[in-house]
Amino acid sequence: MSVEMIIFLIIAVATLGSALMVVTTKNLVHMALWLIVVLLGIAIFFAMLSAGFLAVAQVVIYIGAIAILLIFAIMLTQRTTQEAGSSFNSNWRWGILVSLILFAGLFIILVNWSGISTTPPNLDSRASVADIGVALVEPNAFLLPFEFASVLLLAALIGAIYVAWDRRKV
Amino acid sequence: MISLSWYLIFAAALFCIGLFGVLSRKNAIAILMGIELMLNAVNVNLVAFWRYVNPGQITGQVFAIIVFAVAASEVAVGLALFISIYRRRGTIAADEIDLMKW
Amino acid sequence: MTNPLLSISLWFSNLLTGWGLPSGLVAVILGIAGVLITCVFVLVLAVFLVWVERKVVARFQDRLGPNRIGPFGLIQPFADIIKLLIKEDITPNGADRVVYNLAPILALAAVLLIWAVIPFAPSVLGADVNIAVLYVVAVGSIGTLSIIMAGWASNNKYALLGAFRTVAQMISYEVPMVIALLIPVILAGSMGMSEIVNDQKIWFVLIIPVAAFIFLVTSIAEIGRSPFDLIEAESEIVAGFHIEYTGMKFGLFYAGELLHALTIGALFATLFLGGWKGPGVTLPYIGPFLGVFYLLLKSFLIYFVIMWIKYSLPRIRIDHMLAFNWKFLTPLALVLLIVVAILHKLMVTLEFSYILYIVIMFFANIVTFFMALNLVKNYASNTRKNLGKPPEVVVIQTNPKIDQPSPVTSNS
Amino acid sequence: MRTELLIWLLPLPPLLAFFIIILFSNKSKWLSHSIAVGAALLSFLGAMIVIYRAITTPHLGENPFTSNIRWIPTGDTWLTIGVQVDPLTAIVLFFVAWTVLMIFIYSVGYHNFGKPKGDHDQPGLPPHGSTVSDAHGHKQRIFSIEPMYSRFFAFIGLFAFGMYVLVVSNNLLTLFIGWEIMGLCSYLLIGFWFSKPSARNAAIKAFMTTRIGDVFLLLGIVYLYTATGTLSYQDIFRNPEVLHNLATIPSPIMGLSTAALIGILIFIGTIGKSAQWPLHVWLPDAMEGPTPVSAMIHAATMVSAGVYLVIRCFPLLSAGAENGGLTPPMIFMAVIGTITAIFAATIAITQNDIKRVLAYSTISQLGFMIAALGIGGYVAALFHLVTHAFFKALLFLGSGSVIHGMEHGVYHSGQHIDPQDMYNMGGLRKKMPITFWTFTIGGLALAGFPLLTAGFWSKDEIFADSFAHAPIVFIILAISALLTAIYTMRQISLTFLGNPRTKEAEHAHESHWTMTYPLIILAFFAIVFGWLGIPEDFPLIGGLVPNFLHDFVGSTLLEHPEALPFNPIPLITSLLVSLGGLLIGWLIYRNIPNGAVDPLQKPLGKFYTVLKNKYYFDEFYQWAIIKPSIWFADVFVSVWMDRKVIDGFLHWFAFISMEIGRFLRNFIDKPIINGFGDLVGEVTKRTGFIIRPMQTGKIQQYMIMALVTLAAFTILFYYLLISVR
Repeated sequence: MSVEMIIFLIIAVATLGSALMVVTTKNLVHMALWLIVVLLGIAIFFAMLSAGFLAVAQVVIYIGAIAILLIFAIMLTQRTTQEAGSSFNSNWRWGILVSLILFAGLFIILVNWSGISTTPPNLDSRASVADIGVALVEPNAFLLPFEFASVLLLAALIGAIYVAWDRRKV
Repeated sequence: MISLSWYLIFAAALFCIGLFGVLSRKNAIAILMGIELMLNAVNVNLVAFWRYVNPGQITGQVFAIIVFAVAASEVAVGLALFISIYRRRGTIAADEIDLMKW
Repeated sequence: MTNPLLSISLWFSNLLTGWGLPSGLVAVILGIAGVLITCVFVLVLAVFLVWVERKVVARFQDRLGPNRIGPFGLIQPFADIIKLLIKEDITPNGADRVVYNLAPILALAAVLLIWAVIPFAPSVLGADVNIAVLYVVAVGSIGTLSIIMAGWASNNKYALLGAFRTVAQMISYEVPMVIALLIPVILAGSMGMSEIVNDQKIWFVLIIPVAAFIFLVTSIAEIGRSPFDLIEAESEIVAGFHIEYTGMKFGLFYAGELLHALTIGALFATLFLGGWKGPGVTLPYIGPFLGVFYLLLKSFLIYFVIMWIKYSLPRIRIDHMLAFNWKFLTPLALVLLIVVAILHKLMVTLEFSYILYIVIMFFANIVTFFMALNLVKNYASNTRKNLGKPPEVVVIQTNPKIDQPSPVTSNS
Repeated sequence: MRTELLIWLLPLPPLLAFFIIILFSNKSKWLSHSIAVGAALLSFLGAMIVIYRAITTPHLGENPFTSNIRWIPTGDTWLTIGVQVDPLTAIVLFFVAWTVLMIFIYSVGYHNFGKPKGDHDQPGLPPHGSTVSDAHGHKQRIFSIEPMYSRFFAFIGLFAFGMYVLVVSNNLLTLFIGWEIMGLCSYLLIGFWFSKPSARNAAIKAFMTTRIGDVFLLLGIVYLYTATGTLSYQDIFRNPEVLHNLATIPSPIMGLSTAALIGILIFIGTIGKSAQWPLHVWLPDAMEGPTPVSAMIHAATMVSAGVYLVIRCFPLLSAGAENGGLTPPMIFMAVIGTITAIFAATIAITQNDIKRVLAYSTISQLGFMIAALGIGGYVAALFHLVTHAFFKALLFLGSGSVIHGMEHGVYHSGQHIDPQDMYNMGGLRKKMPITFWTFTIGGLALAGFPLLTAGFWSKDEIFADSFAHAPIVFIILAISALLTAIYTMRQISLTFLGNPRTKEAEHAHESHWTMTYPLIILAFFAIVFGWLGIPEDFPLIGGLVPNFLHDFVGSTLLEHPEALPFNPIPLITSLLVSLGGLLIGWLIYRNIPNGAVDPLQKPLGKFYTVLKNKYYFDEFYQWAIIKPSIWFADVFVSVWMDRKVIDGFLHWFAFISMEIGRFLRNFIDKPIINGFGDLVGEVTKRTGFIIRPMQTGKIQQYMIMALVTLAAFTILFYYLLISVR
């Protein structure tokens, strides 16, 4: 078990644990914070997969923006912080069953899958960030998805504002 | 060395946890967080495949970036919706938002 | 070995391997050691900063500042720290205990994380990551997170409101800061700090002054100091998000804030003032130390400027601040980014000489800045001109034959 | 203009006249009659030009003017129709053109053009005169114009078109078309005064009897077409091997060769058309029509069309005859011809009506021609056909002008007597001199007054041929010739000689010039035309004029008919017969007082009444054919067939379908189909009701349901795949 594996396991367990916490805690803010921990875990995973730019992007985008947005939303909609009853709806058992089945299915498939034990080929020079930049804007590579993403973001931006705009006191 | 399956299994686990969250949480924002978890699991998968299967091309990474964009816009719009529902209905418990029932 | 630090670390690692530890473990320990050293170095600086802060503020306010304890009051910071340590550590009831205690730690951690990237000397730096600039921005966002946690956890309406206002300010100022950071990246061609520093044959501040100005302004706002310091605007919301924090937790926040100011200075130095560049840096033995000295010198210079701005400018209202950001800074940054990018691309492909390149770039910056100023001046004069007049009411001329009384236009 | 094109154009003017009058100009009487007469004149001139060219071209027989066009595509070949002028057509065309023109002109006068409208004339009835008051106010009844004046000219125009088409055509099909058009026109013209019931019945009778003949003719034509594959004269009548194999191939009816059977069938057509013995009943009744019609149709053109057809088909009829022998159709023709001749002559003697006498004389003269052709007298038959056409048209038009005169008298006297009855006439020679002289010329020609009249020469030819080939025929024909002479003299003396028996006869008045000039022209031809056919070796005047007709017409046949050696006996008999008959006629009927009984009645006694009633043929047909067919139609067909069988079947059929319908409705439609429909409706409603609660509105439940099913399916497929592999 090399150092790397140990680190991997530690972080994996940490992230999964916090993911479980995300799903089970009653208090929403704690949920958000646990989510942030999961996101950090995943950023570390990206770093381990030597996708540096993605790791940092993950931090900036998820933790920097989305997590904070979530927290904002939680605070805005928390008139009755401690709602009565459990934080799970009536058919949570079905939820467990389905997710377990899904996980079991995926696990089986992954275990039987031939390409399971591929070792990571060595990575070439550090210029991956520039490649991403070039790939995003090169016409025959990913210009179109990039443009679509920008349009999508714009639409989401305007849509969110419009939907959440409080009509009463314009 | 860490093999690809580890990452995939981790991502699968994360995905299922997210799924459970989505399926069984009462609060809408909790559902949204569940979805975030699932999206991140997908991202991990993508980057893992990129790293292990085909590091030469950066399609995996670009795809992950696109998933970032989608996730971000999804959260933004979702939360906007929840806020406006909250303003009108006074609650964002998924069960109570069931106007579409027969 | 030209670099003493390297030789020390080599000696140390051989020592450890000698003890039979596996090489991986050795690398880890070395890493941790490196981290500890930088943190200690930076925290010491922080303490020194407290002293500097109080002396300079005094000088600005035409008074002496602490000079009782130790020569020129040097021991004063330690006195403060000891005071904070002794103070009772109160946790408000109903506060979210975990989040409450975690917030200050995160605040300080965010600031320390930035130092991992700042290059002290040609080869001496925390982690030569090729996406350092973006890393800085990411870490900035963690700072925001800590503030929210603090605000929320202290179960205090004022804290929560303060947290919201600071978060709003920090997030909105993050946008122009990122764009301003991109400009030196374009010039240097890479996001790695070391490339940026090496590329600065002429300090970037001379080539792209406006970018430097924008970065300075936004980072001051990011810290929450000087004109933008409504975080602990006593007159409005008592002490902002860290109302309920007492004792060392408050100390952490306070130290975090001071250190953040210095970090901004260091960043500014590395990005725009050529970092550790200075005469004699390449000398074999004393080179690295000279590098560190130059870096500190420049960062303290910027720190002085920040304090200078802090204690001379009055506070800005929250909506003016946001308006200033979204309506002036962000568009200016974007325009500048585009101009610089186009010019850079043009001049590089057409192989202009370096001097000509600098002159044109400088001149372009100045022109864009003054045009922006001009625009703002016109806008301001317009608003001032018809500030007094009531709004224009639109007249709807109904059918004259049906002789209803048509509404008379309100203005004369 | 090329002759062929001109021939094509001959029938056209009368047709155009017919359409123009019918469609446009039937309002103005003057315009319609001028169009009709003009059209007749045009055709007449065209015909004369064609005839002149035909006569002047040598060997017309071998290569007549012919022009064909392709009409009906029969598989890959075409049925061609066309026009042809050979010597036979030329001669027939000659007399047709003349008689048609004369009749057109005559009918202008006959229908009292220029006279005022009748007081109370309605269309469909002959005009009854109109009262006019002259300068000093006293009333006078004069002729009134025919109300349906322009209609008459339209019909005779169509009739002329039919005749020209028949004459000019070069194949049996267009001949048949012309034949049918004339049949139609005879029906229209006989029944011209359609309000008179007798005219209506006569028209129907004429049409039906000719129709019977036409059916057989059509059968013959069709049989000929199937046998030879073509209908044109050139291919059949002038091509020996076609005639030969027609003659040799036996026909379904044993004993007769194909040619013989076709010949007989075609001849039956002629019997119908030319009113030969069994089918002659329609011609006397056809006198109901106006006189120009009787003249045109029943003297000159229509009846002669039948004879022309038989003459045209003579090569077919005589196919297979061993030089001089008689083939079965020829024998059949001879027999029918002679019977008709003697039979009609006997009836003619007892008739009182001036037009009926002429009608029966036409029948007998046609009998002469058929008999002549029957015994092989090809040229004689044609010769008599042409001469008879002229003097019979003359006689009819003369009788028309006599009747016209008598009507004048009737208007004058005011009483109603029959203007057509000879016993009311008498002594008209002083009142109507032109009519008298022309009528007597015609009569003498009919009787065959020697040397002078055309009738003599043609009858002499027939006597010569019949004497040479079949003496028995010769004897009967002689007797009928004697009778002919007697009744013509009777007619002349009753109408013209002696003194007027009635007041109307005294006031008779000569007819208008439009009626008398045609009489004069026809009289001229009745005399002159005879001189064209004088046989060479006739004593004294034989060589003077070349026997043009014999040479010219003879050339149409393949083998030229040889000229008979002169034989005195037929000549003498013809002289005796004609002069004797005339003398007897004159002696008997010299001066018959008014109201006298026919002198022949007493000597003939009962036989006289038989002759008077036309051998009771009409009654016989009425009893034998018409009554049973009516009975058959009324009783059998309508009662049994129609009501019982067909209606029965239909009722039964309706009943059955009603039952089936009811069964289907009650046992299949209602229970099953409707039931099924309702079932489907019900099932969907119920399932809908069951499934509805599934839609809880809670989104997470939807997701779970979806994922559960997904999981189930994936597992299922996974194990299926495994089991399959």
